[in-house]
Amino acid sequence: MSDFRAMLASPHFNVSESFFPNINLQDGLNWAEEFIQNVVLPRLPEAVASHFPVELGTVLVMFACAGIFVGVFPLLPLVLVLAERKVSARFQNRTGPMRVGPWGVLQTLADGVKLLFKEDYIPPQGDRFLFLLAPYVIFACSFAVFAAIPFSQSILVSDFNIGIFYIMAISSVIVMGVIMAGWSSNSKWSLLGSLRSAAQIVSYEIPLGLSILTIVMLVESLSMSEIVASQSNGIFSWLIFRTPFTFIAFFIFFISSIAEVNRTPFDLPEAESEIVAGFHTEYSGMRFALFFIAEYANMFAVSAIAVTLFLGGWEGVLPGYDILGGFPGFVIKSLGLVFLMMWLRWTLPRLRVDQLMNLCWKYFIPIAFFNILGTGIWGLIFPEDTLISTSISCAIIYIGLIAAYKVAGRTLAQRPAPQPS
Amino acid sequence: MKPEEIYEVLTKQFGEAVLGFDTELAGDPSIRIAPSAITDVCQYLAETDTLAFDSLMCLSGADLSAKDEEFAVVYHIYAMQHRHSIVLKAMVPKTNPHLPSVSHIWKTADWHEREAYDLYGILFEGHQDLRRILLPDDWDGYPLRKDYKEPEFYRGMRVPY
Amino acid sequence: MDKYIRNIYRGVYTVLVGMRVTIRQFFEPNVTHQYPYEHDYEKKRNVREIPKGYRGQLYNRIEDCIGCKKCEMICPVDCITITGTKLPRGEQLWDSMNVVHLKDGTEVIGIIEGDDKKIKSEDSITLTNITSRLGSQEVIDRLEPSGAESRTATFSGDEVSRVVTRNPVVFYLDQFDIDMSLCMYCGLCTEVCPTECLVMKDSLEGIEYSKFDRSDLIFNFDKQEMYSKGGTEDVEAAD
Amino acid sequence: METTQQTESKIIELKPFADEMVVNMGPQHPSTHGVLRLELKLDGEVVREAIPHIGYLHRCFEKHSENLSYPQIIPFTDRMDYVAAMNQNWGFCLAVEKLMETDESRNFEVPERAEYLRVLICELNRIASHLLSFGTYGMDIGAFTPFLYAFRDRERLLLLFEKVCGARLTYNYIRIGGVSEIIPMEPGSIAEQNFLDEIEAFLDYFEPLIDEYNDLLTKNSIFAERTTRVAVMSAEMALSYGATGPNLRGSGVDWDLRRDEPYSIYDRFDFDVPVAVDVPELGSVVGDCWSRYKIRMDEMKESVRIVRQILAEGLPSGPVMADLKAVRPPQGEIYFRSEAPRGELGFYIVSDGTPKPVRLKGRSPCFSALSALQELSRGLMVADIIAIIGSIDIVMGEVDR
Amino acid sequence: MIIDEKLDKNVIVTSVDAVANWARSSALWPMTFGLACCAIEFMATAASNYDLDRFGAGVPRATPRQSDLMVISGTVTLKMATRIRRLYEQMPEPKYVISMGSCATSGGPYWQHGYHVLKGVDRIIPVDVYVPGCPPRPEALIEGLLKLQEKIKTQTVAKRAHVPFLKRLFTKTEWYELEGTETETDPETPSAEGDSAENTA
Repeated sequence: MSDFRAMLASPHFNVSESFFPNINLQDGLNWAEEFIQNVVLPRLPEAVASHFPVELGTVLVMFACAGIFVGVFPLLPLVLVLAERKVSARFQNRTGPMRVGPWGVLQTLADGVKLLFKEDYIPPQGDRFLFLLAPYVIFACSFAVFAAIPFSQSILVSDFNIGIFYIMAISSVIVMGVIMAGWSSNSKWSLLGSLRSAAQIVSYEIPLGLSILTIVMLVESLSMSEIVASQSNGIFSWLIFRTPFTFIAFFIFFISSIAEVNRTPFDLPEAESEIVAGFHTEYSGMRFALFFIAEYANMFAVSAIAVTLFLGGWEGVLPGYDILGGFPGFVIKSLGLVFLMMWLRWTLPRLRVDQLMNLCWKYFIPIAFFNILGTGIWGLIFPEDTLISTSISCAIIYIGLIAAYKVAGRTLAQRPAPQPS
Repeated sequence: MKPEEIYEVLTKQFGEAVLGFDTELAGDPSIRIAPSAITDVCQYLAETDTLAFDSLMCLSGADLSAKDEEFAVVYHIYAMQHRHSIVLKAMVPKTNPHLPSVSHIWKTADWHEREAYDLYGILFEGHQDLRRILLPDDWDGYPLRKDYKEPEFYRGMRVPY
Repeated sequence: MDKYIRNIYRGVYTVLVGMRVTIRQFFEPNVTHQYPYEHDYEKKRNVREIPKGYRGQLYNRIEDCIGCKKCEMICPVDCITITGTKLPRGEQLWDSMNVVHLKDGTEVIGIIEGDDKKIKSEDSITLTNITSRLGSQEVIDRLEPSGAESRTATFSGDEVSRVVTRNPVVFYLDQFDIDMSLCMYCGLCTEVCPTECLVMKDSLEGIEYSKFDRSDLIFNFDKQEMYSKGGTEDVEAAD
Repeated sequence: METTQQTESKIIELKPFADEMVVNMGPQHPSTHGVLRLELKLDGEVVREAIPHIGYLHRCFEKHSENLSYPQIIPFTDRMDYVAAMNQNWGFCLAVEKLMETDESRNFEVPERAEYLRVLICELNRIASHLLSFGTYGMDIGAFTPFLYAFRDRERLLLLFEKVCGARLTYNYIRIGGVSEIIPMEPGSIAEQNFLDEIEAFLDYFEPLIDEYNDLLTKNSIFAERTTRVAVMSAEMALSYGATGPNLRGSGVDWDLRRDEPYSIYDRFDFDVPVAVDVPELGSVVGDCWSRYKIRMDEMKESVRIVRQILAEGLPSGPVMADLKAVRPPQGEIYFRSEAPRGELGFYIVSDGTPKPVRLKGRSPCFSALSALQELSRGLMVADIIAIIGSIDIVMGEVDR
Repeated sequence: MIIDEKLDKNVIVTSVDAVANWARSSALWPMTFGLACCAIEFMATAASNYDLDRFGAGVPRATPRQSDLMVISGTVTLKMATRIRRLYEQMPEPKYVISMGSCATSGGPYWQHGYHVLKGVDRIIPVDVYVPGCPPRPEALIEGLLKLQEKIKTQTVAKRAHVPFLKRLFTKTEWYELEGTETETDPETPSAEGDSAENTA
């Protein structure tokens, strides 16, 4: 135990990396074996260690990891739901849940248990099979996304070389689930909601993909860990600041991803004041809970992806130091984006369907194309990411923001728009 | 314009159809109009420039007494431009209450006439969509009539306390 | 193109302005009244008192009720049912009395000495024949020295808030029911009550009386018990 | 009367051969403001026709009033427009008082103090009503937070009402011949001073918040997109449908009964009547949903102004109730209208000299305004229907009575 | 959740009861559903100053399928009564009803001459708690909610399995079967409140 204490006492202690030795991440089997060899065996008594079945242990470790993954991530939405209720309560000068558990911390647990004990209703005239399948499709897809997100250098389920492509592919399957839910419910509101959702998600995939494309062009890889690795030189090497175009791309990506996860101002598929509850109007009990959980899991997932792509992933603010880095840093950054989503949700009204499409097709997609063009040109001018290119980029972003605030603000806000035709 | 002047204008224009001018009771004086002529009178009131009654404030049916033989249909009309108002009253027999609709002159009358039909059973001829508005379609009787008795049951639900 | 950029600018700007409004509220203290105030930390902040004069549950202080039926007459929804028998002419359950409301909220019932019932603020009032003493210990303590027999007390003018005359009771109340499930809480009945015995509770107990059964919302204010004691229960309690 | 130039409403072209879907919206629907039911004929998201069905809250107000005496009717008027019950009380009392004034033998006049209290409390009630309308409109459009902010501020107003009349929503405060004395407030007493101070404190707190709400919702570009150029109601259409109050002023007609036919003591106060104008930077034209909504936001400021004038003057001393033996209007009939928060509230009373009216009709502003919905909503989208309902600000209790 | 009828109160049932009742009572999601004046007070209760969310009841669901609690907030007219009955049927078990205010409880002020008012919502659906007031203050509604929570905590799962929920509650009030009210299995109008209402055009 003494070496363990010494390790804890050392100034450069990093929890994730000391328990998960820095080895080849791609090979899970190797990793588990190394884990047994390097972490478990030295801590066991001599007699046990010599007879320890390493192969079995390896498998057990892998199962344990999978168990942690499957067990922990569904809990995440529970926390997020509570957080959402508390945060919204703060925004509205309320207290939020207070009576269930101390300060209401058990509220979502109670909600979950209640939904579990609730009658399960299946519309007799609907398509029974699809109705039953839809929540699982959505649930499974939203959790499958987590498989490719690198939470830390070593906490990563699978490091595909096409990671971001996989994420895009899986997350667009969610819309299938939504349409299935809407169609099979045999309710007009559900149908309206699901079709709204289909149009919305399909449209917003495009600016989303195009924004990712700017990143891929710069990094020249689809692998999530390589994308993160390319941002390892502190905050100014984060891809959001790498070029002025990725700065814009970040906002397009973030807003489009809000639309992807159906949150206000893009919550048309479940717009409560218009189409009752959208595609899950007819769902009750645990099936509804699956939608609910999936929504919040999705919310965290897109934030995590945005952090990975633009905000340096697990890399810290300064190179070599662990400020906002590692697993805690990654989670903090993601939760920050989640908070931003909540903030937007509790501030903004909802768009209309045609305006939603306008925003996507008239604003986001052209700008995203412009970004790609710009990133290409930038890549021609600065083939290597150097100090000069970063400084120029940051200067342009800074000057642009100042200009927008001061100059454009004054001229654009005062001059009246032309009369609407 | 004062109600008396309007009354004079109307008698000049319509003669027989204007039945009288009630001023003896307290409150607003009203002009009694023959039910059959109500549309013409209203049309005239709305379209003449000196009168220009452009808004119908209120249209109400009234059953003034159980002993009366007639329902009253009362029109409160206002002219924004000249800022004068007038009360028209048409008496329709209880046995067959009907009179022409004014809903094409003022669209306010659309729902107000439906309401008068709903609660009094007064038929407005020429109304495009005269059906019950407040009560359900399968309701029996006209509840604001003085001789109305509330039903014992409606669709299996007991109505009285 | 000009309009295009302006739209983008306006969109971003107004969203940011709105976000500024909400984030400012994020750091404001909350306004929630943590009813029911179970914990001390909840009581300390944001307790909302029920204002004086709130129209809560109807309550009849039946010992003051003279059965005049004014409340039954004025009630727009007929939720008060009173049946009473008028006593034969000349008979009455008790004499006319005065109720002196003191400023600290207590009430003393008795007969004011002298013919002049009009109270001026500087005058002091002497009550004789006090039949009931409701209120704080202080008043009771003051009464004790004067002896239970005479039951007389004197109050100075600053103490007294108002004096109400309680008419002689000529009605024998058989039933005084209020169906709170029909009541529309308009307060008309309490205004017409001559003895101010019909009141609406302006406290939490006047609003916290939800029931599992609707018939529990009919409240009987029964006088029978009082009659059996000949209207002297208060006197006994005083002794 | 002035009207401004109208522009075409946004109309989406209908495809002639598309399938029609009939959808029922309501009576239980989050944003139909109660129990309005709409029968929507949809072509995808586009509404071909929206037929309103009302009567789900028909509580037989007129039947009740024929069976009750005049003072007993006042609590029932509370329940007509339960959001602005003070104004309903007042409208009814004004009509009865007008009818009683015609009987010269009575020599009957509402005391000065009562008039001031009425204006004071009704303008506060107007603020409360408009706040609710603002909040629910925000919620209809999808912003939840303005709703809670509006209720937070409204709660402070309700506390004031509670202190003056003992109820939060159904006040029964304004009576025929004055105001209620159920909670006595002597002229010049500490209670009165506290009450006025609390109102002042509320106004100081609330006035800057109106601008904040404008920042949060009114000027928000998403909100503006949703509501501008949607369901444009021209001045002629508004007049023809009998839309009144903020809906009429939102169509550019400069008309307010408080100024143009001053009743009570409104001629003593200095206030503006907000009328809709084109707002090009937000894309709003006269008569659209945004204009109607904006009128309400501006009216709150005007109400604050009126209340401040009363506070500056102070309440006159004197009684609050006229010396009335019994409320028994002479035989005759009256139609009297007053400016409630939702428009012209008229009461048509036929009296035969007995303590009970023969006929009482409440002409509710929402009833007339709602009848325009069918025409307004043609060719718009489902989301716009919500925007229209919110912008004409209906209260079903008043529509159905 | 399948619990045998024969299963009496034993350790398992008791602990399942405890968990289920705790969860049910502390997550009563109300239906977004307002009728009249009381709806405004209901909204005020849900708003910042009283905040129903404190009790876990602050997730108003627009669809009956996901709601547990129906607050009858206002006058129930005869035209609306069939809809309320239907909404109640559309709610999945367990479901609870709070009758808020005089009108919902017994017709309230409209009981005498209200020819179109249902005199008490308990004539069409079973009511758990009656909250008096016209309209009740938010405090009164919260108190009613707390009473309902207490009531839920006395219920048991075993009992629920073999005694129909409705029947158990019907013992005290009259039940009037609505003729012409379609049940959920009606093929014409299968879905939630939106298109459940009949087409009267």
